Amino acid sequence: MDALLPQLFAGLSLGSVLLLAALGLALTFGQMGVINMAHGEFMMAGAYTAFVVQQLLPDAGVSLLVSLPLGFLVGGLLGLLLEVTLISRMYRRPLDTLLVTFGVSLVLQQAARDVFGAPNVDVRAPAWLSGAVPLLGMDVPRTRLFILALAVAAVLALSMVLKVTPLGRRIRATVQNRDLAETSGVSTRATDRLTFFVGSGIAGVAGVALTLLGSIGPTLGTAYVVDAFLVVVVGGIGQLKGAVLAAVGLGILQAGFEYSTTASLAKVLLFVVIVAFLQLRPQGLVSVRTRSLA
Amino acid sequence: MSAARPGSARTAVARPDWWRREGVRLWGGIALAVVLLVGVAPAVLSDFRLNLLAKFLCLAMVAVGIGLAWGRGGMLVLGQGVFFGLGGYLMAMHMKLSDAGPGGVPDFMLLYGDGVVPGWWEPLRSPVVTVLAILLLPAGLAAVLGLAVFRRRVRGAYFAILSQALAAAFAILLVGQQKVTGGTNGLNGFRSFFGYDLADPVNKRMLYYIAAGVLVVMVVVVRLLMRSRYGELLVAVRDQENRVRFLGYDPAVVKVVAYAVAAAFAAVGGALFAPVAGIISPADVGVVPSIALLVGVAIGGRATLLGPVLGSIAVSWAETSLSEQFPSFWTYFQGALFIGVVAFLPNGLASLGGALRRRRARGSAVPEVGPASDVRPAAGSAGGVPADPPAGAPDVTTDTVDTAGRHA
Amino acid sequence: MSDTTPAVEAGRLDTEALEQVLAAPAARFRHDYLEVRGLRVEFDGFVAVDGVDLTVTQGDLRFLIGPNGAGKTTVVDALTGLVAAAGSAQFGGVDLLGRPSHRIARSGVGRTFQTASVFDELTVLQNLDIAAGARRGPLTLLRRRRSVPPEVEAALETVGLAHVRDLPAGVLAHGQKQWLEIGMLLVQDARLLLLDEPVAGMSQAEREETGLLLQRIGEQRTVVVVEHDMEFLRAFASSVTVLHQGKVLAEGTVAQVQADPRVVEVYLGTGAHGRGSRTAATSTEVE
Amino acid sequence: MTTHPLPVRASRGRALALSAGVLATALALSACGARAGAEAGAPSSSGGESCVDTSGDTIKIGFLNSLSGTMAISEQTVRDSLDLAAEEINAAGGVLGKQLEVVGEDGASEPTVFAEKAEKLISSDCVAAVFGGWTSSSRKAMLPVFEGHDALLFYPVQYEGLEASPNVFYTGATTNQQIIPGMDYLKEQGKTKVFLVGSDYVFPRTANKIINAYAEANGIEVVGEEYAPLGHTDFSTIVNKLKASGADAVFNTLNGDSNVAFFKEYKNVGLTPEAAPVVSVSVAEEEVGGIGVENVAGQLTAWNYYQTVDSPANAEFVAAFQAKYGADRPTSDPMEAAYTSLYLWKGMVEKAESFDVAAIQEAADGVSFDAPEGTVTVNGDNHHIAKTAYVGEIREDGLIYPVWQSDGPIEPDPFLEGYDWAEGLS
Repeated sequence: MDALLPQLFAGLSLGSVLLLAALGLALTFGQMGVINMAHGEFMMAGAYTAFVVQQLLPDAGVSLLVSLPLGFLVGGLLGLLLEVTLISRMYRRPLDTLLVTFGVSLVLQQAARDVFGAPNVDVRAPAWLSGAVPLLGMDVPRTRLFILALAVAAVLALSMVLKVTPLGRRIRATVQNRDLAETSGVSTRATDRLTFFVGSGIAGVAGVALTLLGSIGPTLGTAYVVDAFLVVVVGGIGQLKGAVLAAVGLGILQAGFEYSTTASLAKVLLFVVIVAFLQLRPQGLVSVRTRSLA
Repeated sequence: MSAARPGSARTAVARPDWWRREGVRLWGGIALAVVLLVGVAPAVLSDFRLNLLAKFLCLAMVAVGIGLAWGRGGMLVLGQGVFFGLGGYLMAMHMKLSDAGPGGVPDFMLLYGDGVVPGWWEPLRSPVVTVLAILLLPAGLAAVLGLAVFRRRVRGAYFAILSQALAAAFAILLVGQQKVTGGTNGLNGFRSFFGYDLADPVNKRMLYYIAAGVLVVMVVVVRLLMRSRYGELLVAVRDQENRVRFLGYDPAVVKVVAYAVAAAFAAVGGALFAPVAGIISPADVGVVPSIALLVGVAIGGRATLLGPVLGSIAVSWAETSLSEQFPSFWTYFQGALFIGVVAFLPNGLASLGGALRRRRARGSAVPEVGPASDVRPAAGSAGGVPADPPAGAPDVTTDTVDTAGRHA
Repeated sequence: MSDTTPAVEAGRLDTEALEQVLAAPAARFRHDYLEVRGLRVEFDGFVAVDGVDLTVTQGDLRFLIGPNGAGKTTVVDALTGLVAAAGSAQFGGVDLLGRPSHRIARSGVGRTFQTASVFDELTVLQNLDIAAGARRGPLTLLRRRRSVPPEVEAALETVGLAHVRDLPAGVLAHGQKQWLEIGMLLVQDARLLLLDEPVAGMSQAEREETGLLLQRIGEQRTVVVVEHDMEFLRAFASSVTVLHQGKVLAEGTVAQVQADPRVVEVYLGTGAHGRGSRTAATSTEVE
Repeated sequence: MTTHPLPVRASRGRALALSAGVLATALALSACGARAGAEAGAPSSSGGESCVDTSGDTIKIGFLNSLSGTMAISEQTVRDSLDLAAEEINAAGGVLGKQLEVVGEDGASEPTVFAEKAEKLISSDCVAAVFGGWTSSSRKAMLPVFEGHDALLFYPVQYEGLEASPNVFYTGATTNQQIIPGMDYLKEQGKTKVFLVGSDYVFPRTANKIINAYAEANGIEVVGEEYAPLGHTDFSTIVNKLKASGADAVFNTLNGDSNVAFFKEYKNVGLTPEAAPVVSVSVAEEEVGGIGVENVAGQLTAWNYYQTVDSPANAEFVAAFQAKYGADRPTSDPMEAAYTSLYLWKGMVEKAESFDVAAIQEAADGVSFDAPEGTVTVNGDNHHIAKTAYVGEIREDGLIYPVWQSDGPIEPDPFLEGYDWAEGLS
């Protein structure tokens, strides 16, 4: 039973990583219906942003704090570029978007390989994030706490943006009824762009955060993108709440499976659970029921 | 509105010679392909190149199935590698068992496992069981999985993501069960194929002929399916699933049939791939190979009959010959193909030919193979693609040009 | 739409052919009636339909009206299994609620959508053939269509699309698509027809024809029409149900309903009833 | 197909009949081929016959490495050092007076492609020998091809052993030259509780089987054994288990990117090399940068070569390599083994005075080379080479420094026949 608490935390932490990876998707896929396979590469771009920033600002702490907003900007701008050039032509063809963005992800990966070289690069963690803090009898890595906090902050910020700001109102209006929003004077084009910018920007932030945990290489994103999509699918479209619940749930489940079986089997079991779950709730954990869903 | 119009394109005013030409073109095309495959290719290609072509033909079988499920049925099947792999592994297991030494235990099990053949391998000692399993097991799995997700109206993107996750899970499972699946090594080192020595070039050639023959049969089967009432229904489900439901059909069943056929095709492709390539490994079944299979289909024209076949063979060929000289360039090229073709030529290169032909013969003919209205400069809408438009938001820009013009 | 050809525009409804379609013995329809009791549909806490009772008998041509968000389409969705609903709904002695859509359809309930949803890439003939074929066996389905089934032939004539039968439905004019949908309901052999704004986008002449067609169908079968167009309603409705905010506000003949002061108030005072603040909620049910 | 108009159905019927006819012909043809093959019985002539052209003043050899896909990171470095060796050999007059003509191929990180390209190199390009492969799966995939054509493969990477093909020369370490020395070192250091962590594939599983047997025979307790799928990125659970197990040493057979996530997690939960060192067998100089020196400094690796090995041959190799590819490029064990493999082949050919496969196999035994890692000698029985084993410590400069080395080269023993405790392993 000693393992219960640490495993719970491991699951929570895994969930927070999944959430960071999936939060942007919850916007772009969940709210806009765009299947962006290059989402993972936006994360990679964020991670490389952290790398570049650290080359320029050797202090690891400063560079991390600078990287977070910059990663948002880089991811967001890449997303904006993608939206304007390709995705905007394809809103009525969601499945084709998947293939096109898969092509984009191939290109971005190869570009990263050509620019930064194939080997992984390293981003140093700041001193105040190294090591662990004792918490409830466990040694909790500071990086994991930081990412957990970052995920919480991102969710709070995003839900505030959606609830309070005019942009958020426009996004919600557009999501719920594009035509009505249009006739009510909302520029859905501008809203789409902004939504995509924000969603991709969050991917960039996730990428910066991931430099604390794992490798930084051209294929960084591929490891996360399928999982992130599963989070959104399980969470249900249209609401952040679903993504949060799904990410934490899947994280804890996976950590649990991993503890009781093996890491390989855990992945397979998780898939089985997801398919079974979708049998019960095809619309996901939380869903706004609209007529267009049916 | 952009895909090839399925079913009868007969019109009240169609001229018989036009019809005849259309039929001739299609069946003539198939006949030409048969002559090329069976007559010309073996004569001009070296054993190595011919074997390579046989490999591409096996991949093309998967493409034919994808064309049916995706192009016609609107199901973006991102996990065909699973069925390809199932077929390939079933065949490979049979070959390993029949190649096994005195104890009847495949070599890799002696190396990595405990030297005991697991019970579920045993039935595959029989060639008949193996062939039946290849034909039925993947199709059955597809049917069960398909019913499960389609019944719950999981479709579009959700289905695509699930099928992709399935491919990922399957590859991980294969890798993790090294003792019984060979792990990352996969299964290889086959010596015989149903009793025929695989080291013998004559038998390698035989494999090629079998692959070519099977592929032709698959194309004909798909053609017949497309032309049947079922083919019309499948397109109807793709474009207006709810409408079909309110006509009293269960769209899940309609889709499952196409999905299972595609799975069976992929499995047969995999089953032939294993002896042709001499190996089947998890690297052939995961997410990336599964998506790569789509490139050829997209390029050739997903909703056409021969497009997927030609597209996938062309892409395989290009990959083999280009990637060795310019590995980095190839990745860019592959990405660019995806972007360019899917975004700007959603019906593949087949539609280029169709558009040209139509422009030339405006008012006289609509090509049978190839989309009816892929180029719509006037409308300028991106709505004309068979990709599951959201229900309740049908495309209103349906002022398609040519077909109507024929009657003017 | 500039390149819509004359061939597509031409065509009129053919009432003689309709008689052929409706030739089935009247006894088949005698016991048909739709009975809805306490129908309730909830979307995430927002009640779109709240305790609707509705009885429509065979031979009636019932119009369902109400302002935006009144729940008209949601009622139809509930009856056809598109949204989950509480309460009860029976047609011809069969329970409709809780069954999958295709089974509801097989028990004789057919519907159309606000935006004509025909199979754009299939020809008119193929559209009708599919509609006629829900009971075909697998072997028939896997074969080609050798000849045109007689009921399809008759329906083609009825909805005036015989001359364009081999055109893709996508090229039809909007009104023709609506007619095609009605034709599909006929060959589908629907005994309860739920039509969602069947004359939207039609010309005056087309409305007229459609109205007559519906009237004739309504004599034999049970027809419910969701409609906004008051003029159309006045001309053809045999009875009217007015919905407001998910509840039945009034029911009766056109004259009775028009005289009802509550109806008048609702129709004149729509935006003034403080519904503006609920855009998010109501937009889940937007006409 | 007919010139006069026909009713539609008739025309379709014909076409169908026609294609069915063609198909039947095809099948009949194929049946003929099959029977012929079966009657021939023994493998026909082209299977074993070499098409290598030795008449000119050049000789073709094949380099087969992944230049794309996930393994490209590692295999590109091997290709670089192979190119360097070929260049050097050509500059020094070639082999038997013939200049090497290199045919390069991309294995694309996929076993299937390796098999296909090996086939191409042998039967289309007619190369005298092929150098390359990295993953076990790529080697296993190529093995039947080389055996079927009776051609030669030089495989430069440490691997899981249990293999000895007459058609392959293994110039990387087998298990008794890397895994066992690594364990020997831990035993010497007085470690008694080892935790095993590896990627889920052939090499780690086989290595861990050996380690388990070794541990049992040597009084070491294996306190945990965990596998992560290739490319796994979240090690919190595995490291939790590791920490809870009370291990005083870790044997790490993780591959690729997973190492980064593992070492970051390891450090972040407060584990240190002082308390529980990690011995890695797949972390070489070029990986250290990606993991981050600060995360692995002080940890150990077991290899047969480090850039820091102090020998004249190595100084020359490192200088030549960095002159060609840049001073920031480290050299590592697989690169050195690949470089050595080309020289060993040269030695064998010159000893045999022939490019013929059988002659080379005959001459191989005892061929030796003053490699950067030290003198290596080919074992003619199992086609592996005798190598010196090192355990090295990763230091702050990103390089790995030997802290222990075996007493001279260790004879290769891929089936561990010389170890009593290893009985029953294979």
